[in-house]
Amino acid sequence: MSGLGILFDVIISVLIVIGASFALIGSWGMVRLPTLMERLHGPTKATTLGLGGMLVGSMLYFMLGEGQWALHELLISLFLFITAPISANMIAKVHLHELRTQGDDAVAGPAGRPAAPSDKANWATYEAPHADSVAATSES
Amino acid sequence: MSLTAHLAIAPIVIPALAAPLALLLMRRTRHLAVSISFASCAAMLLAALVLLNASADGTIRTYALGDWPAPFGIVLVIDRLSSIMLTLAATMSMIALIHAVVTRADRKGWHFHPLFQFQMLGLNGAFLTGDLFNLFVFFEVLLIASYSLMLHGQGPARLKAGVQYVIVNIVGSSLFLIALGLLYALTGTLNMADMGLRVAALGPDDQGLLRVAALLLVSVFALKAALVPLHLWLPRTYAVTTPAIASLFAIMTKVGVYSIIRVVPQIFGDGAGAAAWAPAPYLLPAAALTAVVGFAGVFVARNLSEQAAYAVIGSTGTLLIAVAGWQPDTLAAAIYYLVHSTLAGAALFLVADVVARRRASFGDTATPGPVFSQRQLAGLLFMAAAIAATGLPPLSGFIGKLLILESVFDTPGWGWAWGVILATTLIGVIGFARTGSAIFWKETPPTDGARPVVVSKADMAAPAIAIALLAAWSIGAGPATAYGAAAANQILDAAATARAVLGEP
Amino acid sequence: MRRLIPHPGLSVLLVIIWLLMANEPTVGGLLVGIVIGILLPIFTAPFWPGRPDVNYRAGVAYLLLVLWDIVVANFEIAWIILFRRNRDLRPAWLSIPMELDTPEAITVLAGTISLTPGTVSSDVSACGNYLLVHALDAPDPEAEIARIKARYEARLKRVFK
Amino acid sequence: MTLEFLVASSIGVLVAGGIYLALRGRTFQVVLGLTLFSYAVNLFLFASGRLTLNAPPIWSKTVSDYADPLPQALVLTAIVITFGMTAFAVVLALRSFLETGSDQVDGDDAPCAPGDGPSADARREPRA
Amino acid sequence: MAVPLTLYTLVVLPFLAALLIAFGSDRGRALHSGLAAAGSALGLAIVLAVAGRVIGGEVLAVSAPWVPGIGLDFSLMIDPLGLMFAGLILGIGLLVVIFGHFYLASGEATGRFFASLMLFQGAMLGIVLSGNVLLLLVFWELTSLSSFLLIGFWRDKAEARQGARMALAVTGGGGLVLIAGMVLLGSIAGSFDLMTILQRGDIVQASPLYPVMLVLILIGCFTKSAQFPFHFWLPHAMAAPTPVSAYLHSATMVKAGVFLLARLWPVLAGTDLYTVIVTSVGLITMLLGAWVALFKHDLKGILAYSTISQLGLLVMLLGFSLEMAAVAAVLHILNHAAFKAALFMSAGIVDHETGTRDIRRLGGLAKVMPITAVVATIAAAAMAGLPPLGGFISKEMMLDETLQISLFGLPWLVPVVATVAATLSVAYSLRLAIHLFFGKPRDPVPHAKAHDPGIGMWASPAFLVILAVLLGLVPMALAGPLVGSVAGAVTGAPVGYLGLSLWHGVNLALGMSMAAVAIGVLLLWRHAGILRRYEAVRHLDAKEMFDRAMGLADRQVRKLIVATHTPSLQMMLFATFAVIVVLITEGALTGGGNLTGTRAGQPASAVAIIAWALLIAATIAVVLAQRQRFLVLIYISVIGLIITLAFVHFSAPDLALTQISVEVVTILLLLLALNLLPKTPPLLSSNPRRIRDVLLAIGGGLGVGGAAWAMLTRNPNDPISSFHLANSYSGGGGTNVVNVTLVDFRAFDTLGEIIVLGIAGLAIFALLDTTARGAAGARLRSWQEDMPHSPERHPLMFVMATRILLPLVLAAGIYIFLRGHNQPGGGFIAALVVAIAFLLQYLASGFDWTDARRRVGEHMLIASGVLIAMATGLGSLLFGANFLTSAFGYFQVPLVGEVELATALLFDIGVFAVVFGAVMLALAQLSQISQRAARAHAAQVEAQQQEDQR
Amino acid sequence: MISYAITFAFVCLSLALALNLWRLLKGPTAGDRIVALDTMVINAIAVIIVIGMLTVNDTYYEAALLLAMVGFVGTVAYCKFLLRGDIVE
Ligand code: NA
Ligand code: NA
Repeated sequence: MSGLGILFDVIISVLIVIGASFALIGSWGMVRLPTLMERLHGPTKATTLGLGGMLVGSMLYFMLGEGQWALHELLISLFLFITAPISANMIAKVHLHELRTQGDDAVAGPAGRPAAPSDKANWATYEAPHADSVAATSES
Repeated sequence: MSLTAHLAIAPIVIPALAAPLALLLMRRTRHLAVSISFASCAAMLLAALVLLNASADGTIRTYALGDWPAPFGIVLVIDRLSSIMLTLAATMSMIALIHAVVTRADRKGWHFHPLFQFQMLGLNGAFLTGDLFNLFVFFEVLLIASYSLMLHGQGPARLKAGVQYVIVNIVGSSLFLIALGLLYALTGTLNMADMGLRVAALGPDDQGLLRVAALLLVSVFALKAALVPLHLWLPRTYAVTTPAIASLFAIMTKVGVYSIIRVVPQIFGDGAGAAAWAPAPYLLPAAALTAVVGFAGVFVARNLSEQAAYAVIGSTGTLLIAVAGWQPDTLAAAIYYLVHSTLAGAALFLVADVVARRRASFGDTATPGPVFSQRQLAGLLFMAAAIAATGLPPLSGFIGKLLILESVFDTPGWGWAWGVILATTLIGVIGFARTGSAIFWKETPPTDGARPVVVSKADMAAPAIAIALLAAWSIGAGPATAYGAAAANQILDAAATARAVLGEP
Repeated sequence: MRRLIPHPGLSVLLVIIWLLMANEPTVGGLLVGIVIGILLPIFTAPFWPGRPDVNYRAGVAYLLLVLWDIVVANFEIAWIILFRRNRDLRPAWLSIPMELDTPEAITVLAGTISLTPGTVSSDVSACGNYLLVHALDAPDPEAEIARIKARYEARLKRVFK
Repeated sequence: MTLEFLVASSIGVLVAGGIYLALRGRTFQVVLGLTLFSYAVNLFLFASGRLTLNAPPIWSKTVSDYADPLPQALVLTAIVITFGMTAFAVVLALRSFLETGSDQVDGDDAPCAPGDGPSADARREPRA
Repeated sequence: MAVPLTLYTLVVLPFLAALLIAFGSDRGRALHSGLAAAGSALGLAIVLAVAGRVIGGEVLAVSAPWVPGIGLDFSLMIDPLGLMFAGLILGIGLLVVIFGHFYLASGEATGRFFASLMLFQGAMLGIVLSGNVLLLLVFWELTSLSSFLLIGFWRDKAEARQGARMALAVTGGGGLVLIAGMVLLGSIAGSFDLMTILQRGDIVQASPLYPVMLVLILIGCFTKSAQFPFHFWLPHAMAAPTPVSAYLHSATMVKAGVFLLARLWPVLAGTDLYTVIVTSVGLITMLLGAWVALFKHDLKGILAYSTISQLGLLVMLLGFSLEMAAVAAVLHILNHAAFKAALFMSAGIVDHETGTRDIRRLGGLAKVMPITAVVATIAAAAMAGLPPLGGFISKEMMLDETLQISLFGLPWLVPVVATVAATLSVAYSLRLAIHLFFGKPRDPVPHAKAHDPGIGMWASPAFLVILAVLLGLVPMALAGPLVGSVAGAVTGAPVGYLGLSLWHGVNLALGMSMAAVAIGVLLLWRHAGILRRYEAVRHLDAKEMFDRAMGLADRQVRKLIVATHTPSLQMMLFATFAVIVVLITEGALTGGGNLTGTRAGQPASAVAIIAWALLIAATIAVVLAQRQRFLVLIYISVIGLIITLAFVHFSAPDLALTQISVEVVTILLLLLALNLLPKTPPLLSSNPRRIRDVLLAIGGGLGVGGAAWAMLTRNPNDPISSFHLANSYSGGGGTNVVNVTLVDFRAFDTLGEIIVLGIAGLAIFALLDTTARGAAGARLRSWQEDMPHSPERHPLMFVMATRILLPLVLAAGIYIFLRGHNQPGGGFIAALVVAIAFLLQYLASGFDWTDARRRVGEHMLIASGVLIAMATGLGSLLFGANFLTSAFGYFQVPLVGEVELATALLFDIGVFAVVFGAVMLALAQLSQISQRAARAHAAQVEAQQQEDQR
Repeated sequence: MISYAITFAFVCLSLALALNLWRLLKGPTAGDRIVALDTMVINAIAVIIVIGMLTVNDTYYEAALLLAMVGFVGTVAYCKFLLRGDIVE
């Protein structure tokens, strides 16, 4: 194997190891952090650096190692980059919703309950978006 | 290849085109959709008759879909039995369709005509295919169409019964797949003829698994055929279904019976080792029990549609008593009686509707009500249908039962078979006499303010046709039984079928 | 031309995506990709009313910055998860006032915040002027708000003119 | 542990769970039971082609070993059909619940309650 | 007239008349009775025309095949026995028609009456003229059916309905037993042709099945001829109009059993078993009927029991298996037909004129209705067996024959009992005549308007009575040749000496006869006292017993049926699973072979084991959390995910794709449905039941899992798929063998599959389109959200993300579609991907917003999808190839290079359209009802708020 | 070397999946379970990618892509259900 080949091997292996490690760390965080909002930070690692690392590793693996054209892994990353924040946002909304509807039974976590941003409007989970605001997309 | 060679596919192509066309037209021009539906049924009947005639010479025709040879592709197999079933199905469709249109049942919900055509597609496909997995697919087609047709018109009773009907059949379909998986794992093929050959070559290590597969497969068919104790889904389902549909459903249980007749000799015949005639020891007792339970239901039923539903169970039991003999003459008897019992079941459901439509709030319950219009005629129709269903002369049920009695004579357990057939006939006669006399003879003074329901005689056409066909089936019993006997011989000669499907070895 | 290609950015993106998916750099693939890049935006236009104008150059720069931040932040948060005790954590809700006025821009900002580990965009206010962010460890919430506004919102204002 | 054991035991557990749930008294549980059951059935049908690693049935001049493609095609068909059936069953269960106010699947005590079926149809005014 | 025509005409005539009457049933009485009379008369004429030849020894026969397979031929034959019965059926039939014309009020349903009567006549004729025993059975059951109609003619009377049903149950049931007997007989004899059978008596009687067959046939005969213990139906059949009774109970229906005994004499008679059974049954019946007749008060009741008794006499005579007994029987058949029909008609006249049939209210009618009195009295005398009437001759012959018979080794038994019965019959016959017509009227009311009817009514009985007299005075001249030849036909050998005369000299029989008359008169004289004693004892009422048995059967059977047929899904599924578990166990245990095969196992990796653990854990979680429905869905997702991984692991990329996409759509469906279903329903089942279910579940799991294990550890058996692998590229034009299988090798399956999905879509639409109406509509309008909701409907970030995702996912869908033939993918998966793209819009921006922007209707998609797939399949027919034959080719396109075009791709477009349409239709419909529910709720809340403000 | 990395990745991902399962079963809130499922899907995608590398076969790539899509759809649908009951409105 050529020196370049070894270099590629090392790069690919490092990417895979980093990716796998971050996936594990993300899942570990999800287990050990105290409440939902903290745990929600875990998956971001799995999605971003974890899966990202492995996808790039895979890409290089196929392109450099096997000589195949393999860029489509990027698409998965692109897709996840678009969707992961939305998932997190929706889950956070679920948490906020629970905070309100379950009252004292709900575990607010160390960050407590979020205060209303201003006296004119509360968060959208608690108050329907104002009709004329940007928040009112697709409200019919 | 000439166009007639493609006729084999016609019973599938016709409804498969008619259904989407009716779907497209239904919303705008209803009458056109109805016409398409009728034209399709007529065309199916014509095609079936041509196939029936062509099969009369004893040749088994195959049709390789996609030109892929058996056993690698799917082939249709047209022999005497499948021709009979196709003709029967097309006939039933005509009767049911006439009744649905005449009684305007087709307007009581969405998509009647497309679903009806799809239902026919499923039936025809099941009767034609020579491939086990393809049989599963057509089972599903006919089932899903039947779910929707069964619910046509809706209402709480249908919905409640529908849930049960659907779920039981979903379970049945799952079991079908398990059996299929086992058989493919063991034989490596899906073509029934090929499977029969390969089953015969299996080693001793595989016999247990093979027997499991055989029993599983046949019990799936038994579920469709509503064989006790797998019949529990039927009474309520059929009793609450729109009668026009229920009349078509009379053939649905026969699909299960047909499949048993098709599959057992072809795959689990003499050469099948531990699976040879695997269902045989269970079939006769189960069939006898089915006949008893069915006619006991007829005996105690409190309304005509329920009675009809139980009669369907009972007749299936009687039919399977004959099938369980697995001899040329018992199968011949079964085939003749199969056609008869399908028509008779349909006639009962249709008559129940004729009565219900006239008796306003009394419906078809066996409680006396005020005199209703055309009671005499309705009573005659009922009597004829009941005579047919119980198997009294002069309609074909009598000949069918005679055939069965004679053919099972001297087979093991013939005494039981005879006893059950005759006793259930009597129970049925008493049951029908009771409901009939309560509805057509007894009367109560008309309730105040209730206007008599005025219905035209047109809705008697469909049951009358069914009864006329029963009479014809009786009069023409000579040629009919001859054709049935030839079909039975053909079915039992699995080797000949295998040669026809797979080519000479 | 404007009618044929209402959103050139989207069209280009689709062509790129098509080529990525096809995973083979062929002329045929490119042609099909162009057809799709033209047809799909037209077909889907009703589903995205009022698409904003985008400064693509600023957009690409922003993208690179975010990618870098993601990597860095990942390591920071990995450290926290692995070695910081729960009772030492300082999670906090940040209420970020926004000057962005298009839903697209707000979404990109919120997405950026979520993708960079340590912060999760949790909600938008009913008036659309505030973003609720949960920070995993923010001993000084005001500083964190300021950082986000400076590092991301300011740049985004340039991307979405 | 062999892969064969894992698959066979999974099928067994899914079947057991499916049967148990299907025997519960409410439509939703029953549908869940059917779902489990159909997972098992699909796996079973798939397993009829045996378990093959690293040999997807994508034909190539250079490859000679393939997983058995036929069960895969069959399972595909089965999945689709099961999906259609499940969807219908779910909707029907819901529709029945909306109509009757009950999602129980146990019946009443008469073989056929008066006022059911065609009789009830006859009573209803014909709809245009 | 040619023989075939003669015979066919004879049998067809009554049916034809019935048909004509039925068609003209809304016309007048005259037409109905006229047609019936014409039919009967014509038939009678034919019988008379051939009578000479037949009595002369010629057997006219004709046969046409009907169902050769079972030996059922349409054979008719007329021999002396048939001739006599045919003559009776038609002759008495004609008289009954005439009588009936006057008897029935013009307002009655005479059309129905005469049509049924002629139907019955035809059936009776069929019985006596059948030359094939199976054909005989056909007519036999037809008499049961038509008599059912006749007995129940006055259908608004409860006793008529009950009587009809009972008659049907007993005679029809007996007919069924007879079927068994006859089929056995035919099987033993090797033919169902009557003539053939009659010649094979030796073979039949030698058969081990002879006793069974005999008993079965006898039951058939006894039920029809009202022999003990099946006699009870006959008195209740008296609810029929009197003309019917006159017909059924004199010469026809009840004689059918006697006829059959006579008919089958050569095959059945002569054995000890036969003699014992038939003689004793006849004897008991004769005695019992006569005894009860003595105490009945209803005229028709008396006649009914007398009929039973007389039938017993006939049966007994036939049981003797003696030639002269046969002669006596034949003669008595004639006698009985004459006097009994006359008596019934007389009873009818009395009833008609006085309005009552209760003999206790009548008396001294001779003064007001002398003609009737004369007719009835002579007929009664004939029944009593008084000289010089025909009844005397046959009775004396009977008594004479009893002396020949020793039953149970007791030579005196039969003569003594027969004499007692004869005594009783003298008593009841005389009671009938004397109490009715002589003495003083007991009740003035029925007497008030009574007078003789017009000649139309009394002509028929009068004619019959004249016959009865002549049969006594000039028996040989009137009936000699007939009786001789009939008896010969019965026994199968010519009868030498007939001895039909009033005077046989002084012998024991004469003594017995005289004793009978003397004691009979004595009995009548002391009747009142005996009656009191008789009525003091509570008698078993057969009808009551029958009703009670029926009621009991009905209740018990119903209870059983109801208990086992509760529409319980759990019961249905339990039965199904139980059957399966039992069969799997049975198959595995009895089939032999090994559970584990010889195929080497493959070691599992750590990931595989972890994934397996995940699957097991999730499955258990589903079961344990079954009532927390939302949680369950999440666990289900885990299972789906693991199965996807399994498909990836086991080289099934297409399956993985399908599983993934189907999974998510299913979850969405379940979520949509769950919104309106109870979220955490209460517990339903009891502990024992759960244990039972757990055991069954474990059994099922072990069975199927074991089967899977057995399968997986075996080597494949040369699967046909090697052909598919070999031909996929060269013959199907694609490298993805799974896809080529789906769209080419097994495209027919796929066609069915998409149709299933299309139907599912349509079915769901049909199901849900009606939710706004009826009970469901009401329920939705009053629907209460069962969990608090966030006010925000369309989260900003989500909405914006889906706007960019739509074109991206669509592009992915197109890509997956196009490459399917060669790589994992295809129309189905593409359709689901595209559906997911739109679903995201629904999820984020809502139904209305999205629906307003979608253009193609789902119905259209489904329909055109099926049509496209069909058109693709049919296209190959144009090229002379079979349905669904594919074609593909590679084309060089400038710049692009080689491009493959395959018809399979066109087929896949059809697949795509149907799947997409069906999925969208289902989800859109389902989300719409939630919409309606939500809107209804909002409206409700608003209304509530307005109320609160007020 | 790459094969060691791949083995390492399998071990990590297996552990990660197990941890996901733990959170999924433990909850305590519905949100926790959704997060666990969402992460599980991500890890499953990673497993598929690694399997692809192990078998030198990118046939499974579409499965990974599709899984990413439907994982997202599932997550938002679950959330929408908890927030609004009606996931399509
Ligand atoms: Na973040
Ligand atoms: Na082809």
